[in-house]
Amino acid sequence: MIAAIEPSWYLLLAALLFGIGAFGLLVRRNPLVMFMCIELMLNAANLTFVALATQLGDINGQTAVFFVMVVAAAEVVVGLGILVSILRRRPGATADDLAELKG
Amino acid sequence: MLAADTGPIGFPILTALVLVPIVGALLVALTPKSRPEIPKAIALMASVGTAAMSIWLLASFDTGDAGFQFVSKHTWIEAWGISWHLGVDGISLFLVALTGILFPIVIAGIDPHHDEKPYLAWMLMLQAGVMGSFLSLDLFVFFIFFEIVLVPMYFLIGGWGYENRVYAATKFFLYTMLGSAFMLVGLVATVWIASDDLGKVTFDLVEIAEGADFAASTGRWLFFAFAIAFAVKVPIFPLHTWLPDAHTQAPTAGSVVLAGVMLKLGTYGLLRFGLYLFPEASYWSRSLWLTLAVIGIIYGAIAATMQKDLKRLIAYSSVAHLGFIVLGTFAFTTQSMSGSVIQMVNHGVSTGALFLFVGWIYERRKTRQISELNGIQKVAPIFAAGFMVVMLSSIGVPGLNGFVGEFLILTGSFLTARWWTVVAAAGVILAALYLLWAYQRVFHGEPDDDNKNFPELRWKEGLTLLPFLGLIVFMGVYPKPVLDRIEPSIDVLITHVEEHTDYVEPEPTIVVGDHSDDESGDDEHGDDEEGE
Amino acid sequence: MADLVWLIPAFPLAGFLTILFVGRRLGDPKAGYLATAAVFASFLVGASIYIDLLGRPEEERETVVTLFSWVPVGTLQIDLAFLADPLSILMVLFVTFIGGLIHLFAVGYMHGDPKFSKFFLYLNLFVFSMTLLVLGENLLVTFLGWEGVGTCSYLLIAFWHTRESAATAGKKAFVTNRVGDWGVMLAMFLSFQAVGSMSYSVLNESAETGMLAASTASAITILLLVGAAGKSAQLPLYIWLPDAMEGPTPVSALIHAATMVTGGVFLLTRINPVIAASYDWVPTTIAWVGAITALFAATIALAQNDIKKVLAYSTVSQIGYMVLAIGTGAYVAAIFHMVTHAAFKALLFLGAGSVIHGMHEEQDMRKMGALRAFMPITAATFIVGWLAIAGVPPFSGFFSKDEILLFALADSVPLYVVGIITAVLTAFYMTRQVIMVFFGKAQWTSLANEEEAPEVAEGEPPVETHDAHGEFKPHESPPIMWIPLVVLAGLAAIGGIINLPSLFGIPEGGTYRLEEWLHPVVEFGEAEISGTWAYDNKYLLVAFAVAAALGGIALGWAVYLKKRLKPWEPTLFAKGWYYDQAITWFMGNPGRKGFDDVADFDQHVVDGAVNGVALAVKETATQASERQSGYVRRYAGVIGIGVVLLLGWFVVIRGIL
Amino acid sequence: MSDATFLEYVVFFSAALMILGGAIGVITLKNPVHAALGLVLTLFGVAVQFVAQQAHFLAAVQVIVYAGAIVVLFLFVIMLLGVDEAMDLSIEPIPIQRPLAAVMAVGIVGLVGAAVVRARDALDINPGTGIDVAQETGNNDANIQQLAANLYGDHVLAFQLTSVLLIVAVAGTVLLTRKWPRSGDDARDAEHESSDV
Repeated sequence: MIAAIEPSWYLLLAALLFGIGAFGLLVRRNPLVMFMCIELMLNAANLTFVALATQLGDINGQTAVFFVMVVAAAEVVVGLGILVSILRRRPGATADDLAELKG
Repeated sequence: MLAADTGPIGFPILTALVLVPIVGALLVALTPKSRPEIPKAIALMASVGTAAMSIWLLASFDTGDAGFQFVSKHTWIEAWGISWHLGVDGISLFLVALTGILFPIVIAGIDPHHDEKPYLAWMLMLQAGVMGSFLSLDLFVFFIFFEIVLVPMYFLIGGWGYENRVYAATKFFLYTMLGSAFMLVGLVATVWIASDDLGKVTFDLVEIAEGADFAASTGRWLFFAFAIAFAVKVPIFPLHTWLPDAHTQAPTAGSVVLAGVMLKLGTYGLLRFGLYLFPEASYWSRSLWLTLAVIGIIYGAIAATMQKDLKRLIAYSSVAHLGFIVLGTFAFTTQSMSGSVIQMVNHGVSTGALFLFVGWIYERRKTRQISELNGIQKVAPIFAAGFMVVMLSSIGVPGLNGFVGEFLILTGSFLTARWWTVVAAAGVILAALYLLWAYQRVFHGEPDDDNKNFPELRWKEGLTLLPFLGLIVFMGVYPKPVLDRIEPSIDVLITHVEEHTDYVEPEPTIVVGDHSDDESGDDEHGDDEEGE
Repeated sequence: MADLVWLIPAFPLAGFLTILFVGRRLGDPKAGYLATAAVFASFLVGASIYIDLLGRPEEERETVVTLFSWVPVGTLQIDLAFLADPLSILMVLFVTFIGGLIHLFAVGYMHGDPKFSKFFLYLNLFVFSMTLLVLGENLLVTFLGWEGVGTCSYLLIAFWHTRESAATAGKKAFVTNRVGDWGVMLAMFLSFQAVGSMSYSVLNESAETGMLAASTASAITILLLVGAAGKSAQLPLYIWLPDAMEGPTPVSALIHAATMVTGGVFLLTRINPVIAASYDWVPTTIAWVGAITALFAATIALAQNDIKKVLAYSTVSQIGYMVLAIGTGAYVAAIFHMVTHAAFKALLFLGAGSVIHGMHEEQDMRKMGALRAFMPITAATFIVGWLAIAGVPPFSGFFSKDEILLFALADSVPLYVVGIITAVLTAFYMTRQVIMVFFGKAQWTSLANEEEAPEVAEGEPPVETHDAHGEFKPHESPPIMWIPLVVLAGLAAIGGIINLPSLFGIPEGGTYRLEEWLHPVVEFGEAEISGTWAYDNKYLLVAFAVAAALGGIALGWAVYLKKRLKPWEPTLFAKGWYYDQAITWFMGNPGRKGFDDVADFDQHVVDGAVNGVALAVKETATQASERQSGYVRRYAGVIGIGVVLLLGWFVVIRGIL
Repeated sequence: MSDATFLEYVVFFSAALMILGGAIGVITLKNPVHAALGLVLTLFGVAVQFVAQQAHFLAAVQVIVYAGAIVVLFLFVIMLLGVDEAMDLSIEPIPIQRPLAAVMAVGIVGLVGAAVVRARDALDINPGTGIDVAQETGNNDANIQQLAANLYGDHVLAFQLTSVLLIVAVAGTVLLTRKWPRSGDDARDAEHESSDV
């Protein structure tokens, strides 16, 4: 028998983690740190997946986590690539400096 | 009404009429830049082929048959009841033929001056769009073609037009799109509501028109959704202001096509998708349309009189002429509606030719301002004579084509819309005023230094003009073959309206030769009988 | 033979087409001869049809020749069909004969003009249209000719289009005629609505059998009267005709005197049963329109100094007589006067043309005088025309005018009074003209050396190969010009024989020939006057008419030749009662301003609304786009708030809780 | 379901502490290097939670890929670009951004938390096919085998596509970060640009 801890505890934990990540995304200006916040939010989602997979007894939840990780890896790779090329041109730029889409 | 698959011959000619220009356009677009002569050859082949097919269509059209002929029907999207349904009847026949004939002339006769390849591709695309709009008997297919037409025209005006072309092209596109938005909503709603009556979802025009019976209030809303789109396209006052800009800024070929066939999408649409689909609503709202039409006739003529730009003047004259067509359409008599249909063709021919002349004037003098032109008749008498004939046709001098349509429209309208007709007939006076005044200022008088070397009509131009002049004279002198083909379809349409409303087409009050009539007759004889 | 009636318009059409394609190659003067031959060929066809009809019993003198179905839609079936009946054949005869003579004259008159062949192109087209007008079997074919002659008139008035005034006059003629055409078109529509046809036979038959309601008949008549007022230059639409004198003189003679302007009278005669079926006030209106026009134009003619303007106003006045005759039911008299007027007015115009030609394009009568010695043939023929129009017996005008006055008196006394006053004025102003041009002192010698000669040397379009201009001297015109004059003078002199009244022992059988001939056509509408006071006292009326003519002549003689009396030429008359000026002013100022206002309204209000909407959208979009700060964190924040709201909706509102 | 043992609570709460502590570290530490270290802490905490729920394979991947590869990548980029200087967190250039963030964070946590708390009894336990657990099956690789069967069975196409995704991501990153010659022989460059864009 697994998971003696009630799944809702995990869900609450995931919600907190997600909230912190989202808050950080909004308040931090360093694009790298913003990326990390996104990772936090993804992990919150992963935590939820695993918790619910356990509760529902469905392995598909864990498979989804696997895919999330792959996508997260790809996203980090591309995102950091973009960051590198941006910061190479404008060293020290914060997210607020990249406002070319201003209307 | 629904014949078998392709019509009397095995060859799906209507599909070919649409596809040949499309294929031509694609081929033109695919030719390499290094061989500039190939696109022209392909474009000519495609358009001449289309012309040949449309003439063949004219020749083999069954004159007495009121229904759709050469029908081509293939299921396209079964779930939504959409089918590739093409057909031609007396109402669309001559518009199709005009579309077929006009394009090769324009392609061969008018030089775009730059970027010929995309120009030709857009022209062919435009032809396919117009052709498809006239032939479609499926609401969905019609809508697609109706919208496709905008794109090539937008690029033709924007790419090959004059100084204000971008403004004009944008205005044209947005204005027409706005109307089409209403139509799209109306179209979907129509199909949806009709599916209750029909028991299935279908976009087929004939099935909906014959099978569905809209409640009065519903039908009126739907009709107006359609009518707004067509009213913009026609254009009916007060939705006309895109037209002068578009005409003035369009390249010559664009103006010719715009006046020649594109504006007729609106009037044709009113007949085919307004009256046929929603007879009750169109009959109910006829006073509105008649009034707007008459305002358009007078207002367009007055506005034309005061224009300083020759091309703009002719554009406003189109507003007036199309007012006649709308008047005839909503007068609901055989004469007026046949007149409207024939007037669509006639206006296309004569106004198209007028735009040709303005284009040639611009090529020679690099101006369209009336004040900068004078005395041209002295230095270029043949040029002036050609303009004169076309102008007289536009004024509506009997014996030339413009008269036949106007006369039939007014005669027919007089039966059901007397006072509107009385005012509209005054538009004939104004037509003489603005065109003759413009002619006097441009052609009469002693040419000044700028105009005294005005070149005479060239051979190529003369050859381009020849078909127009031929049609102008032929249609004016012997319109019977045309009228014979139009009338059965119009009769069917009027019967359709009569079935769905309490309208009865008026008969002449007295039939001479039938002396069994009460001698005293009805003394009031109808002075107030048909009026509103 | 009557089946060949289509040949009548076919010849001028063939002439037109030939000149259209090879006219320039034919050149001067062959193109002119070709055109003339075409018109005379039509005359010959017309004459043989006339003989053919003459040989038939009266009720069979009507043949309809249908060429093809022209505009067939539903119940409206209009054929391109010709009606050969006494009226149309009579019209054809005088149109083609006088037209042919004028063509001949024009060959000489237009000699040397660079657009010689084009002139005859238009002339043949005109004759073609005119024959269509008179031969039409239905209103629409007539209207085809009606508009055709109008168009030719426009082209020919503006023939010397480099002259601003000529171009303007042409345009004015066309547009004014269009006002009349509006009436004709509405009449056609009404006819179709009432009887389902535009054919004269159907329309007239329905009127004769009484099936046509009086209200409809009245409306048709009044609308056609509007058309006739336009084409036949009656009040209030006469204004184009005086200006039309800008055209070459043969045009004035052919179109604006002899043929086209009588189209309205012809049309009203054609539908005489409809007029008869109208309310009583309708013919009265017609009569008064004619009478007032006749008097009005005659007063204006009193004070004109342009040789052609006098004749133009005289034409308006004389057509007024014809309309007056129509109104009083004197259709035969109207046609009779039309024929005689065609002869003598064409003669007068051609004479004037000859004078102008001889005077090197001088048209001002004050600069003429004593020309009879230099232009004897022109002078002699002109004098015949003068006597004819003045109504001196036995010249043709006397008989026709007398008939009209007789019917006028039978109808009402005021009409007769107006008619008689007009007759006096006519005799007076024609006398004035003849004296100013042919008698008195030569006014041109003094001018010749000072200013006139160099001006002529510059050359108006029809440049004649004159002698050197060092010495100014009027000269007689070449034979090709005076031969038509002589023929026309003969007609003007003896033209009355076609309809002699039964007066003074004129032999039985010779009287009222025209009336007999036209009887089947006008049978229904013709007024019956025998038994009226006027009829019984017709000798007295003849005396009055002769007295009026001679009185007018004597007065003119006294004033202008003997200088016993001071000429009375008020500016009001010279300016045409300021009627034309008023209209021109109105069109030029408030009218033009109104048109401008409409154009401005379109530009600023209608289009302004469209652009306003576009502008509003643009403004809104600009405002909205400023909300787009570009800060990705702000965007994320807004998304986050959206997420919270969505969650709130699911959790709180939808009540998962 | 048996009640949780004390040890399990210890594991859960200490891991939760790691997770939240690391997360707060990420968003509060000024130096990005420190923030990255906070992230590592969180990731390890999550890995622990995975282990606690018998998701051994995911826990391993979490440590290897996330804590290992991704965080290293972060650090690498920080070092590469030299952006490891501290940033002043007391200023906020965008007005009302922080209250907005606070509202959002509290809103999400509150609403999700409320939903979870209210719905804790509503969920069925184990309605699915069940998850193999090593202790029960006696097979130490039970989790991996079950996941593999699911991945290569039901989700094989998606699995294939992830490989495409990774290749595209790698190739795209290479293209993005490569330094293109700015000037020089234009013709060749232009051709280069056009063929690549």
